[in-house]
Amino acid sequence: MPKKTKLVNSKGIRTDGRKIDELRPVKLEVGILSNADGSAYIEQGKNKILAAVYGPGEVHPRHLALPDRALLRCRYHMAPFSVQERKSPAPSRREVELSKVIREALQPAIFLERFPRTSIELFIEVLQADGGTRCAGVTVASLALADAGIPMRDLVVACAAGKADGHIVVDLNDIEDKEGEADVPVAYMPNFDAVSLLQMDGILTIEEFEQAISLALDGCRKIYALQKEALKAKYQAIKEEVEGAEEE
Amino acid sequence: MPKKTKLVNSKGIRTDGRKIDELRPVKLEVGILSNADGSAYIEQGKNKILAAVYGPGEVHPRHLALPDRALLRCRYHMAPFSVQERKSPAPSRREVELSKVIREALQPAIFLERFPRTSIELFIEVLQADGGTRCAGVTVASLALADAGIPMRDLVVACAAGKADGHIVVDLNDIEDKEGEADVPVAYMPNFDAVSLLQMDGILTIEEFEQAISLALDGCRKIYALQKEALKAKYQAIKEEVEGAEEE
Amino acid sequence: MPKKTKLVNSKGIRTDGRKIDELRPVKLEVGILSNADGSAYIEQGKNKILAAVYGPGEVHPRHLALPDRALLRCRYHMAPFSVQERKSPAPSRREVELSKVIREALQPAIFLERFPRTSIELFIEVLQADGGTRCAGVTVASLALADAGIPMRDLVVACAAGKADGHIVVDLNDIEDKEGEADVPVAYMPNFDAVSLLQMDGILTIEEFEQAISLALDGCRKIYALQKEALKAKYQAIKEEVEGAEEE
Amino acid sequence: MTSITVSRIRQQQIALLIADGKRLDGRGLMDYRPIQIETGIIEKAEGSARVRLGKTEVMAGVKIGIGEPFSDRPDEGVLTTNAEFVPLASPEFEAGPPGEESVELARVVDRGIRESEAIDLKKLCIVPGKKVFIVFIDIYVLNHDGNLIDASALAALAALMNTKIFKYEVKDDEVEIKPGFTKLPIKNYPIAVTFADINGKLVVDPWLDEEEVMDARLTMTFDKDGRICAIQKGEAGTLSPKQVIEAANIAKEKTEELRKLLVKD
Amino acid sequence: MTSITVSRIRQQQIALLIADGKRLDGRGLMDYRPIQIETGIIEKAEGSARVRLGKTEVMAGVKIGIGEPFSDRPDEGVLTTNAEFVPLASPEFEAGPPGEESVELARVVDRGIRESEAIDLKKLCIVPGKKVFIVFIDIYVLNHDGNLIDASALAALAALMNTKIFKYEVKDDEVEIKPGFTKLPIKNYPIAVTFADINGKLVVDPWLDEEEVMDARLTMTFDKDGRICAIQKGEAGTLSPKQVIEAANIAKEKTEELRKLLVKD
Amino acid sequence: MTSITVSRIRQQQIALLIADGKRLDGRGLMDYRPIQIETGIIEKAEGSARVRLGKTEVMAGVKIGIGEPFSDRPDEGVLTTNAEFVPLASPEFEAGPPGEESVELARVVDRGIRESEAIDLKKLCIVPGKKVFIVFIDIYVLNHDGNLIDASALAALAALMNTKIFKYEVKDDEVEIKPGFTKLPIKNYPIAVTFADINGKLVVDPWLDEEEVMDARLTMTFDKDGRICAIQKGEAGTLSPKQVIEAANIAKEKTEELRKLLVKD
Repeated sequence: MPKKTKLVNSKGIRTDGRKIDELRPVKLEVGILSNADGSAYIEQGKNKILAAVYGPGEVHPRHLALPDRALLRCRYHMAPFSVQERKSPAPSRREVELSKVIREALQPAIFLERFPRTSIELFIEVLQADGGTRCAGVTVASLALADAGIPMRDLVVACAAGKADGHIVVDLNDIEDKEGEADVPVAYMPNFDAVSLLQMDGILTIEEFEQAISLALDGCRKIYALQKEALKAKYQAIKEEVEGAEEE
Repeated sequence: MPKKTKLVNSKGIRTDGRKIDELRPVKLEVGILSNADGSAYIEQGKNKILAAVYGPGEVHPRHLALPDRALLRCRYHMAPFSVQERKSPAPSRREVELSKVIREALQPAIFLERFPRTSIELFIEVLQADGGTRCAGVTVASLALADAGIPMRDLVVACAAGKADGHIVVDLNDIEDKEGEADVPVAYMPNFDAVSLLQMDGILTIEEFEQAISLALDGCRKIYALQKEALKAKYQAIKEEVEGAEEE
Repeated sequence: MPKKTKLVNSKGIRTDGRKIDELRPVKLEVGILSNADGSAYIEQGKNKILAAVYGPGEVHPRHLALPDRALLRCRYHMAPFSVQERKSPAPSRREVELSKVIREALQPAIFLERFPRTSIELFIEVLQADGGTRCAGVTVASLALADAGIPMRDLVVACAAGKADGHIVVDLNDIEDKEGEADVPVAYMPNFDAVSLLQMDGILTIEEFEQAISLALDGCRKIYALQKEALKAKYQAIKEEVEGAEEE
Repeated sequence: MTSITVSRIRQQQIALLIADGKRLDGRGLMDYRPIQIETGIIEKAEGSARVRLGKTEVMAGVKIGIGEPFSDRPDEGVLTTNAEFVPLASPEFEAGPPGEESVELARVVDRGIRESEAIDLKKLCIVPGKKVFIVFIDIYVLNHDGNLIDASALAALAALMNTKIFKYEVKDDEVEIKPGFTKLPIKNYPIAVTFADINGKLVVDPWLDEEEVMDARLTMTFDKDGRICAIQKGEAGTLSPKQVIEAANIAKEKTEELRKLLVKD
Repeated sequence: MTSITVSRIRQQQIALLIADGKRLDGRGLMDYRPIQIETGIIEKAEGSARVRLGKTEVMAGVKIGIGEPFSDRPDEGVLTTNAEFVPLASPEFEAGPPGEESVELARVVDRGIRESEAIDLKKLCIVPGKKVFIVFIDIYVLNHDGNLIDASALAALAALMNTKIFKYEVKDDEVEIKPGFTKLPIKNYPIAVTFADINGKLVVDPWLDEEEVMDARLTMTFDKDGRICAIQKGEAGTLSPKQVIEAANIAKEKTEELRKLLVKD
Repeated sequence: MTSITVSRIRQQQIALLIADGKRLDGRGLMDYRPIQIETGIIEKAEGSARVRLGKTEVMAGVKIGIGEPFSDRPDEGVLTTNAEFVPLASPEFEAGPPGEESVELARVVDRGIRESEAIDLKKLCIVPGKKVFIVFIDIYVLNHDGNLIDASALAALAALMNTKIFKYEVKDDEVEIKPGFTKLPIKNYPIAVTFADINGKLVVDPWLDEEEVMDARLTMTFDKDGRICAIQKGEAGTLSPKQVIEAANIAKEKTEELRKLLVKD
């Protein structure tokens, strides 16, 4: 594909006006769907992603139940209208792979062993995709799990870094993802300095890769702060509601 | 689509020679398949439809069994050769919808609560389609249920009315269905004055709709008489067979 | 299709240099996959086929278990790269049929009644196809069953005969299969003079058919000798290994 | 954990109240829950809308593609409507191919749009017999608290009204995309009203608990001129012919009310 | 409720009688059940037939479409045969994609038609390499009382013989349909005869109870010139080579007998 | 019968030994099992290879077809990679559509080839925007004893290097096949190295028993110039950032070692 776009200009500014180490605006909301046991919503750039959690609950079919812990299931799915050309609602191979790596990214944070013979179902729906949906998906799913009251060792947060026009940049947007030289999505548990998702495509030297990891982890830490704020805001809201009710 | 056909001529006569309130010829036969627990066959115009019932019997898979009544399952299906262009045997979305509304049309007539934890399987096969297959399907399925000895509150009978060339007409044929202005299929239990299936597509004013309902119910009552005759004929035949056997 | 190739020349020699009653070179190996309970490999002409057996073992799903014998399941499958134009890995109708006739060809040789409520799973993978894969598949599957220690009344062996350019020939290769006049695959248990697979397509008189059967059975007997050699070689190898170990 | 199974006691309560002309959530029998409609929420879709009907939440996205016309309608664009019961919307929804309920939902919404000729499909022909625009409506149920049909029909219509098509030129039967957009040509505004029959009484806009106890469901879709363009009865109960006519008259009124949310005079 | 499982006692009875040269339903070992063939019963299909073989009932419908030829046979029409075990035919049939038995049935019937060149596929070429007629044979099993293969092969052939193709003209590689019909060009008349081996004895046309006790099944299809054009052995039992040749000679005779039901001299 | 479930005692043994810098099969932590590569074993495929990595056995076949390019890359051939967990390879593999593990395997192998631009796809364009070569890589797992990714990546690359394309001419946008073959244009040689993290220690090339006890899996693919072209972390465990960088440095070395098996200086 002919590279049509200048991704980073001579002043180090990216197509959307960001600096190379600058995240896109992130908006997080917790507890927005009434049926789910837990839910959350993220906007990161133009990404718009919902996550919902059901469980712990009965496992169907039963023979999949695990004797010593909960079964974690995860579906990452894109709405047909979330991308440029309409996507068939049937799961693509890409969605199958991402469902797997996202599940594996979240699993180490959850105390699954406290709920043997149950299942925890996690659904991530990408309503609009703008590059970095798997990372935003991990970030928002983590909040949905917390909102469902699932006990966790730490929140999992994710952010990508990559290479665009020779620069190592953080949190790639759609065009950087498609036309850039490399993309390194990372999921991270800050309290444990533990990487739970790591992928890469593109071309990087080891040195560039080190830089990318470092930038991605910086991004993770910033978003982690936002995650905690969002949870706090939710509990604040509940608290006020309860207290409001008491005062009445 | 350019409307090529004059559906009702100046004398109020339709393409197949019928008056606007005249049904197509209906032929009904009961108990024609030897394996099924009950079966029936209908010809209505060029519609040729078979229905068969198996049950009440074991439910597969078992977890679908209902503790307080029988599970009624219904498959409406068209033979690949039943329509102008060969139809794939895989169920279309239309067939999925019709299977649902036909099941819901018949269910209120059946004493399902007498057969808890069993299933009643109903299969409707359209061998040739000529407009109004869902109505003819309900009519014939009702007979197959009766033939299977399934206890029923009433026979369910169905007939459509609609609008063609500005006239409200009964029992639309294929071309009226496709080129007419509206189609209103109705299923009915005459003894209870109860409508159990009602759909419409096309455009009608409320007044036209009232007229259509009224014509459709007239049609239902006429076919109901034929249904009862067909059942009587079947039992007469059995009776004669039995008595013949006794005389020998 | 225009018949482009002369299949048998004036000296009675076929496209690959064989006489009309001559088999292609057959190479057999037993016990070549470490995970399977039994396995074998065949090369017959350019056919390259693997067979593996798992079992007797638990039946999944359980309700398929048979109270009085083992359930034999068989999958004949072609690798996408085994034929001229890439084949989709999803099973074709041809593969469904061949899985059935191969299973039925092997079943009479196996003492299934000794393993009630278990299943024996047989997998045949055609890595390269060169005409006669179902026969070579039966031959190699039989060895895989023996290698798995499944008790058998006799080895089943298979060979085709057919008609090419007016001659009745044995063991058709790819081009004879496609451009010849008829193909008669036969599976056989020599010790019982019992035919367990028989199919034909093409056109033969009864006399030609008799000849073809006779040639095919000759072919079977020759390959049967090779089967027994291959098994002996395997056991010899095991014996030497064991004795070598004892001497150390 | 949320349970959506309504207890027997609650069921009796609902039915008793309705017999009395009241509803458990305080609404009158013919009142809708609060309705919120937002449009243009998915910038990448040619059209989009989200409808909140009480706690029921449905999105509709419209994508425009280019494809072949149906052979019997060579000069018309193609409309295709799909509905997903996204599993995050309800513990009873499962991932996988659409079940009979989502097929029915999509077909009922489609019928209203198609029969009322809401979209001027003739204007979506690019090269007759060869290339036409395909309008994909995808209905996405995000939270299921009853009456998905009305919410979906509203969301679909709102998304269509919000849809823009890129400008283009045809050269040698090939489509060249040009800068700028035009509006999707909309000719009619079908609105669906759904009734639940509970013990012989009709209510509109049933919420989930009411759906669990309803005997029959009846949806009537009216076009902008007050004509019926689609009907669908659902569930295993029955209705009297009289009830049906009564419902039609109420639905006509109700659709006019609801249409004002989308179409300003 | 009907049960199609044959009790052990009945099984022994069937086998013992056959050892004695008799059958439970009174037929001789080499007798067919009564056969009824009706054609042209589905007016909308280009060809159709119903065959009743005792209580077994099978329909075949033929539809003609237009499509692309196979790349290795650019000047021939395409034949495709499908069989549905319609669930109303037997408590053991299930709705869903074809299982191995219906795939086998379709392929055995197809083989007889294809190998005997029953249809003159060369005459079904419209534009070489681009457009040919596609002949869809759909076999529809309506009541299963044994020997579906012979009934289906008869129904398929009868339907083909009954098939009419619309007249057409080709203009600029496009097909224009003209008024009137021609007959599908039929060159051969393959007939299938199926044997059951029960305890080493062969019988023709097994009914369902016999199929449940048979050790092996053998179908031989003969063309109009008395040549074999398809064979299929089924089930897990075996046959001796001698039995196979014996069967071939009987089948030749039987197919001539059956062919007279369709082809008048 | 083979059991692939590793007993608890064996699991502890494996982990304890590794903590000690040793492995149950005697290898060093950073040693591969013996590797055998054969190419050209499937004459009918345009390219083929079999890799044995200890007892793990994987084949790759390459078929070349002709099809349409992607609309956003009109002048490039198309690469498509598929992996089958053939059920004869393991008691845990099942026949049927690919599960998430075989999808992941295929996508990781594909990513290495695609991102390193191993195949010169520009040279596979026949008629821009209309006809290009499609390269089908089919990975076929024949015996699963651990580390399928590295074995598959090796097999795929070996098969590609072994691939020949028929010569052709283009006349009026139609492809005419000519006698003779040319080599598939290969520009790069991506090699995958997979680590298992077992109780915090990394080992390369885990065998099946080690995979059963590993906490995390990490695959790094390097191109011929020592640059990373694909990474995939797997399993539910975690890695420290330090471990990741450590792994990258080891993998770079290891890939150079492995590449020599295929590419001679």
